[in-house]
Amino acid sequence: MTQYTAVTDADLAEMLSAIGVSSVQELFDRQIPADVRLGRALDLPAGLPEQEVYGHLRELARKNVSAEDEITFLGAGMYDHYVPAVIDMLLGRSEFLTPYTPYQPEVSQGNLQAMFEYQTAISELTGLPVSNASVYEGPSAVASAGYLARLANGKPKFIVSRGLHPHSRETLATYAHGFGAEIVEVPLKDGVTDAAAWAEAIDGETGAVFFQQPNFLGAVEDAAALAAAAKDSPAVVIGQYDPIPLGIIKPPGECGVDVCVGEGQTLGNRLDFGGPSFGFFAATEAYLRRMPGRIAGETVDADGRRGFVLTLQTREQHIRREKATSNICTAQALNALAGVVYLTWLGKQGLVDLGELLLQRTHYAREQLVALDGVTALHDQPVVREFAVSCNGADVGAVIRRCQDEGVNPGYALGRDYDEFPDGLLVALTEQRSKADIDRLAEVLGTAVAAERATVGASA
Amino acid sequence: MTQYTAVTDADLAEMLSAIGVSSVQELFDRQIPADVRLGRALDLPAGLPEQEVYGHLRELARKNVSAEDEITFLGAGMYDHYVPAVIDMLLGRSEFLTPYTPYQPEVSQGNLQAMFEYQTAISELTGLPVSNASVYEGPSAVASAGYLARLANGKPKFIVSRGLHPHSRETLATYAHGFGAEIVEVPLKDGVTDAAAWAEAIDGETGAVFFQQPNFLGAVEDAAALAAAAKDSPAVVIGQYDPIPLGIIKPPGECGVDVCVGEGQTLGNRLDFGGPSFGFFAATEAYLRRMPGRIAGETVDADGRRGFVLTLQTREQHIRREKATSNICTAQALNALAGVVYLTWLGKQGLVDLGELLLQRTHYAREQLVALDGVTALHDQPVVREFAVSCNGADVGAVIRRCQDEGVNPGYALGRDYDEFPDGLLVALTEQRSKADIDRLAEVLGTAVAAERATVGASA
Amino acid sequence: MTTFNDNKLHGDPGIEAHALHHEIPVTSDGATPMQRDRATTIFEKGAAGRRAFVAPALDVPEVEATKLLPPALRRDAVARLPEVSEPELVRHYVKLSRRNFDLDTGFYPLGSCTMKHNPRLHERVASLSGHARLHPLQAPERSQGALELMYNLERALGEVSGLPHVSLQPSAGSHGELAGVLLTRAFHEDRGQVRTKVLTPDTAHGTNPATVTMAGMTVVKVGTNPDGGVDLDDLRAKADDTVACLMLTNPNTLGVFDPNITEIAKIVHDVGATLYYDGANLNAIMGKARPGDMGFDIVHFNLHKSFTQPHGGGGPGSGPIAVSERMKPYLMNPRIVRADDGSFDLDDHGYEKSIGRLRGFQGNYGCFVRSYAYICSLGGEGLKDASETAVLNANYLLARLRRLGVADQLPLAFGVLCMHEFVLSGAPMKRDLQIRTLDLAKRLLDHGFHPPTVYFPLLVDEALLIEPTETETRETLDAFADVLADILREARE
Amino acid sequence: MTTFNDNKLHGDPGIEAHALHHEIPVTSDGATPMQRDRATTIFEKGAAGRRAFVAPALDVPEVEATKLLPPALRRDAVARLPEVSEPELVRHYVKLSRRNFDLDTGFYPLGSCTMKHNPRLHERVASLSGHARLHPLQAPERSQGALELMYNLERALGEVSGLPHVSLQPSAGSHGELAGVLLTRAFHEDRGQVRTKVLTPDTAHGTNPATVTMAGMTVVKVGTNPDGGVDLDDLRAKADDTVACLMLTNPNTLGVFDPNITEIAKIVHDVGATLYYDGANLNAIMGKARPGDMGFDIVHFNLHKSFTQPHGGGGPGSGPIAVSERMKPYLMNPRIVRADDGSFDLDDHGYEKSIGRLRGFQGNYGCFVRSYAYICSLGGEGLKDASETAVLNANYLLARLRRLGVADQLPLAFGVLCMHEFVLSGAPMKRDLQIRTLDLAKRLLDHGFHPPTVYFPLLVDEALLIEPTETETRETLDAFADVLADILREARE
Ligand SMILES: Cc1ncc(COP(=O)(O)O)c(C=O)c1O
Ligand SMILES: Cc1ncc(COP(=O)(O)O)c(C=O)c1O
Repeated sequence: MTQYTAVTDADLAEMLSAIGVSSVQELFDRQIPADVRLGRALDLPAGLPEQEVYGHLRELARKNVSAEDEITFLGAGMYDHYVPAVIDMLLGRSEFLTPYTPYQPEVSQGNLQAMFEYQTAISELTGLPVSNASVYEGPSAVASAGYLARLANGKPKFIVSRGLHPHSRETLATYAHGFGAEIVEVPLKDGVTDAAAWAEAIDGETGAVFFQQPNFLGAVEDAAALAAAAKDSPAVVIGQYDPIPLGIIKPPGECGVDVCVGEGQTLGNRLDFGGPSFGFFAATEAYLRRMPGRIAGETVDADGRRGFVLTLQTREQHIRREKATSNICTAQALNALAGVVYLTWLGKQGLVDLGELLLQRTHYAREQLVALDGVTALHDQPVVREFAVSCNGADVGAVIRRCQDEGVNPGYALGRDYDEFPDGLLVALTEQRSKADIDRLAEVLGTAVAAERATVGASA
Repeated sequence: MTQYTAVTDADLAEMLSAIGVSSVQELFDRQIPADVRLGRALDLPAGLPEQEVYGHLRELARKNVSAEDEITFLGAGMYDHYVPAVIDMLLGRSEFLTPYTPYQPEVSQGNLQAMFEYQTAISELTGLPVSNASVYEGPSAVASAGYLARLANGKPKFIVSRGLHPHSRETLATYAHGFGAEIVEVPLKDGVTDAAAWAEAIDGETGAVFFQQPNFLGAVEDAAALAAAAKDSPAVVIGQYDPIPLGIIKPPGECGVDVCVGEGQTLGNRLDFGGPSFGFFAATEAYLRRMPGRIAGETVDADGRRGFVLTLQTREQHIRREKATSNICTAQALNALAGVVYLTWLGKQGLVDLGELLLQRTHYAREQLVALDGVTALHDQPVVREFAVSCNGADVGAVIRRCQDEGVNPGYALGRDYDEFPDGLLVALTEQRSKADIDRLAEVLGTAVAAERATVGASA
Repeated sequence: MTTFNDNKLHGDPGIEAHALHHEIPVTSDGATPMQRDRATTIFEKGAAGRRAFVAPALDVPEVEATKLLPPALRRDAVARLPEVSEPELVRHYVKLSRRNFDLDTGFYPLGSCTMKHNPRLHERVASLSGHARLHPLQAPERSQGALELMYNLERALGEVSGLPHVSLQPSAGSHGELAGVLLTRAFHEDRGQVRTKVLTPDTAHGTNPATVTMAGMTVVKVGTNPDGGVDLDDLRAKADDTVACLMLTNPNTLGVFDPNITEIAKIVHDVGATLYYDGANLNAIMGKARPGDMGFDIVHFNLHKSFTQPHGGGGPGSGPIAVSERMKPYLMNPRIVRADDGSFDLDDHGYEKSIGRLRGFQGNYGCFVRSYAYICSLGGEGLKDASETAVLNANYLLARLRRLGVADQLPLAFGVLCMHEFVLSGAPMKRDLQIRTLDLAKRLLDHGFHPPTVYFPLLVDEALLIEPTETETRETLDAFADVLADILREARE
Repeated sequence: MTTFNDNKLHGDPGIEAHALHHEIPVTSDGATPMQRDRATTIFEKGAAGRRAFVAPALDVPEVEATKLLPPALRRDAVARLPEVSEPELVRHYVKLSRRNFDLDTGFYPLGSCTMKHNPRLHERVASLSGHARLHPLQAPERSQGALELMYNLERALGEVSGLPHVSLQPSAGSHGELAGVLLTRAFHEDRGQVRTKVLTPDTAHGTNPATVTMAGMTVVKVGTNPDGGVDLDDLRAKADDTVACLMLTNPNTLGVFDPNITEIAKIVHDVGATLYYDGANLNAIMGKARPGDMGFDIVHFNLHKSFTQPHGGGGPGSGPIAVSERMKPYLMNPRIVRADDGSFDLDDHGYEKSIGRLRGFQGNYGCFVRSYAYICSLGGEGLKDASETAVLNANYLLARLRRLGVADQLPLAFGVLCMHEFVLSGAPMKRDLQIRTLDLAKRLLDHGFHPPTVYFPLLVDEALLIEPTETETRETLDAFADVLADILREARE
């Protein structure tokens, strides 16, 4: 018996006798052949009291430098937004935390209504009429959108902007290798998708086109133009969007995007070293019956009362099995709940205010950094929450380390994913990074770049 | 309108017109005379967004060295016991966190039953048949017990062991000066209450006698003997107990104690720099109608169903006003809930196991410390979770500082309250202080004492 | 009202054939199996040997236990605490919790209790280990953040009350009252006077008279005039140099702000007595008027009311006091002091003629953290908005009740307007409709509302004391008014 | 049973005249005012201008916004998000939450879902800022704790499964399945083979066939023998060198452990195919038997089942996979590596022939923290105790149902004993009593129990798949059995 089980010696005796076996081992012996039974104890450390598990996990936590411990401008797909306290409270409630997927609508109206509200919020955000109740996270949402396109039009070629998150491109490639689609990458030009190359790449065999808004370099793409270029092809236009700037950026639904997916972490979810968060998945009406995952719908019950249920389940694996639109089962309900609570917390005006604030601060930060010796803009496109600079040949990894030693994480080394930007640095803003923080970044980065150039100079 | 209020401009217009005034200010102007209206804005900083309030409070938290940041042996009334995670969850539930005192039993059965269970647990712990639902905290519980004695027998003299917590003695003095009782202190001898002086001090005018178990020096008193000495006097025998060792120490109910009170922090409550925690208050049947505060009782309702209600309310201020047994109204319901959850979590055997573990570790720690050069035992009485040593003339404050600089808080400087022990150090154990921690304490303390003695030697 | 987004997806065919809203049926004898379990205590659950706790291993050399603690001092019979697994524990208390009405589920207009929204930010910041695991005897050099917080809170409370010297020590309102009366005693004693009478209006909360007795003084009641204020003639008649203090709540428990407050203060001060402000109703006047400016010497705050501590089902609370210059020397020690270098310290002898301590350590610090966070969030303007909205909401609800005719059976007991709360008298309702305030209260529960405070204040027959607070919406006030009207209509039919 | 402490204090006289247990009455039309509010969405609440969010002040020099973002790229119509105050927000979602059935309130024997207790310690440790606010792209030198945790978890999962190479990346069971099938594809491709058939038993969970299709392969169904295991003849007939893989759940969704597993493995391996273990039912065998020892090449774990992630109403989950030596080169990158000096790193090219990434970053780390804490709490012995107790509880419940005669209408579909769950067939009940499994499910709700999984697995008519888990008490199992018996009796009468 452990702290989580309850079979006392007295219970055990009665239970075994009711079953008619003489020991628990007999239950296993009679069902599992001897040659596959584990004849030894598991080679794992002994169990620990709660306080010691806490102590151990706290020590591990202390070996990490979190966004609580440094001034961080690291983004590149996940962002250190403030998660309001109401979210912790609501997600911590047993009633939201512990139920399974709402298979019994009578005792799951809370979850079902929350899903429905979440879908409504995503529709509002994206300007697309249908949304599912969540998929795993951003990059796999992109890949799932690819699968949707594959099912919808069967065309074998996917055109992918190099501005799409590297993880999305990689994940899409992994999935596409399975279901069978070939990927053609379109390069960037002046920080955005090369419009000419993009248009040229799209043809009658194109099943889907993929871009990101803002793109990985932080630049705002001309989404409407990118979508328009695919208009005369069979391609499904798929955009991966950051939801935060959608308070000020033209929504995908108004740009001709067919499927909008994205990483939901920024909507009230913690960084958590990368997950769990959620992926959102919205589309035009045309793709409703191709959507992956759960969808909650509104209905009226036998008593004439309004209620919510899982709907269009004939798309799903538990009904359609090999003919399902996706294999997804467990998704990210709790994280999506955080998403709708966060959007409610921000509210209609708050999302706009947040977008405008980030726009101003991002501009200010870019101005401060490019004013530094040895730092130049990597592109001049409009940026709303993240931007890229070049460190003029300095070793960016070393620059970052120097900054971190001063308590400032200046961002992401673009060279990790883009050979063409070996000295690129991607700098992200959130509402948690104040002007004072930006000024401190400028100071620390300036010193670090100077020091690195001196080193390089000295060793050259 | 703030984030916590909801009166939009449209609401305001409709509300004012419904009331029939032209502005909110008019509501004040018509009710508050001009000469006492505040004609200016409050001189307070402007309000802040949630993230900034969080940031500010986190910065303040960082300026403190908590039990999470050092290995602490500080006790002296509050102890760094592990608070299990279930407590955070349960106390964080809106249903426990936000209601008022359960005036409407139909919609407060949760609280009322929890109070009843808490009382039962305290009765079990103390071996006394009645318990109330909590008072503020330890020292004021002692003072309230004094008031009970005053009401019960009207005798003017209180005999107080010097082993009683200094804060309890001070608080009792403050209260007693109000309701009228004189305090006579009985000194300690060999670490425990001087039995002869105690017996001698008690007479026919003694309204109450007070001792602490274990006493402030960590020594286990002969409670039965102390109580017996008061048997032939009118005095109410009052003991302040630490509940944690009650798994192994003879309970007050078996020692002739009439009223047992104590600090409940150790039962599942955080340190919180001293509060909120709760005071427990248990007594023999004889004092039931003199008890302060709420008491929950079991009953059967009109439908024949079991239920719980506040009972014996005719003791209380809201019914009896100036004739009440106490003025207490808001008490510490949530903290007492933590108490009963903690005791349930420990369970019947757990309380004993914990007591025995602390007994062993305390003994080990005492052995290690008195083996150090320049450290001797301050007394040789049995100790169960805390003990006192002398640092042979060293400046204890300086010794403590030296230890803290090494990340170990060795305990409490007894000289702050006891002139007779200027070099005394009070060292407390909890289940969170392992053998390794104790060994580290011995190492650090040995070095610190040696260094201090060298300093003193050098400057002498 | 936001236009509703029409992302309406409909259920799979067939699913609507069921009822989608499950209610545990109320059986004729009111006891389904699930309900039967509910009043079973944790002591009646579990089984011998179950446990949620895993004790740390004994890591020191074991010594025979009776050598360390002799049998004579040992417990014989084990305390019969529950024996349950962690899952049993969790389920028991989660289920218990669901039998409470709470503020996050519904309107809770309990008069005099200020059931305002409890922001969860406060729980978050109070849980930071730098606050939550800080030992109260940690050296001041190593608890600078806590001392700074307390210092800042003291100053803010001083500013809101207009009384500059603050002690945060008292654990609740009643504890603050005790501090105040003992301070008054010390004040008079210091002047060589023994004054033992304390005047309290008949509208006073029960803690006021109870405190007076507990502090060894005597209660003398003062009457209420037809407007709901202090009866000045009665006050003048009773105010003499044997009087130590007048304890007043303003606005009082009728929701009436006493317009004669300046005169009252003069009468009291003229006989050398102190004026005590019961701050339970401070939520009506933050940023609008200050007890210090009205002539009060001492005020207690209920941080768990005006400054939104969660009530916890009956605590914890926190009842700091603020006092005028002349009361300052008697304040409770220790005192928080700020040195010229900006560092903070606790001075055990900070107030020369201190009445002493009222409890252990420095007070309910966890409560200070929360209320301080509240003040930081709202600032001076926000606190004023809180009081303004509290008063607006109360008056609007009153106006709605009048409009709906509820006031015919449940008239306002005093005055025309009100401050942050108001008292209705249920006497006409009892007479005309044969229903009592208590019946009304129970019926409100059926509608999902917590009843107001009933049968208090005592001087109003069948009283109903309603305090909506500032954090409720107009829609909620409308719904509550409608339900009151419905219940009366139901009773009439 | 603990003797009940008799500290019984009785209520004040008179109070018992009331009912002490308030239930919102269920009106004839099933809609009290409180209930009416319940299906109102947050979009229909609030009012224009209300807000819970306070934006930080603009602290940088303001530049005309259209200069920074040209109008052509700008949004015109504002997204119609809710407009509510924080108190409205809190009340809305707290009330919504109370419309869910949850594990902390009642028995939740949903078969195949392993609804075991979720320790709150896990939420506590996952919330530590060093875990919760750690950016996934933080430099490895500055995220050593996270990498160590993941490394340790990989090793523990490797030990439990008997398959040493682990990738934590997949986000749920179905994602792990996809990884596994893509791994299989890579394995065969690496050997120059194109194999596209995947065998799945008809008892398989829907995710298995759906995954196969998604990975561009074809499902071939394998039958079930009368004992509930794989039909060996059918398997032999279908196993040839066009087969890529057999996906198996063992014990399967009937709660039956396939005794022919060694033979099955041999058949599959003999044709050069891989053997995939759907780990959803791992809770039956932890510390008792290991997929690796049975000959499986790939296993996915559902951390949200066996390793007690809270299910969150449908996620998050986490579906790590463990594989044998021969599948290792194809695992997803990045790989966590431990250097000789004990430090950890993420190697983007750690597996030479990697199938690539399946998602962003390193997986659902927050889930890893929780499951790792679980493993630390229980250790090897505790995990074994979990499986033993899960199997004991299931068999005990089955025995109780037999004893109470429930099995007459609801017989066990296969076998005599069961592993951690069992399937009853409702066919006799439907025939004899004219009630269907769905009716039974609904009636269980009235008794405060969540229904078992119904209508799955598909091959059992009117199936009822019951998984009590190890964290339930015998008393709960007894009560559940009694209620099932009562419902059948009710139907008979
Ligand atoms: C007017 C008034 N005074 C004093 C008090 C006592 O405050 P506390 O409950 O904090 O002791 C209350 C609380 O109910 C009150 O309403
Ligand atoms: C047997 C079986 N396999 C696979 C899965 C899919 O797991 P997940 O929901 O984590 O994708 C489930 C979950 O329901 C299951 O029961």
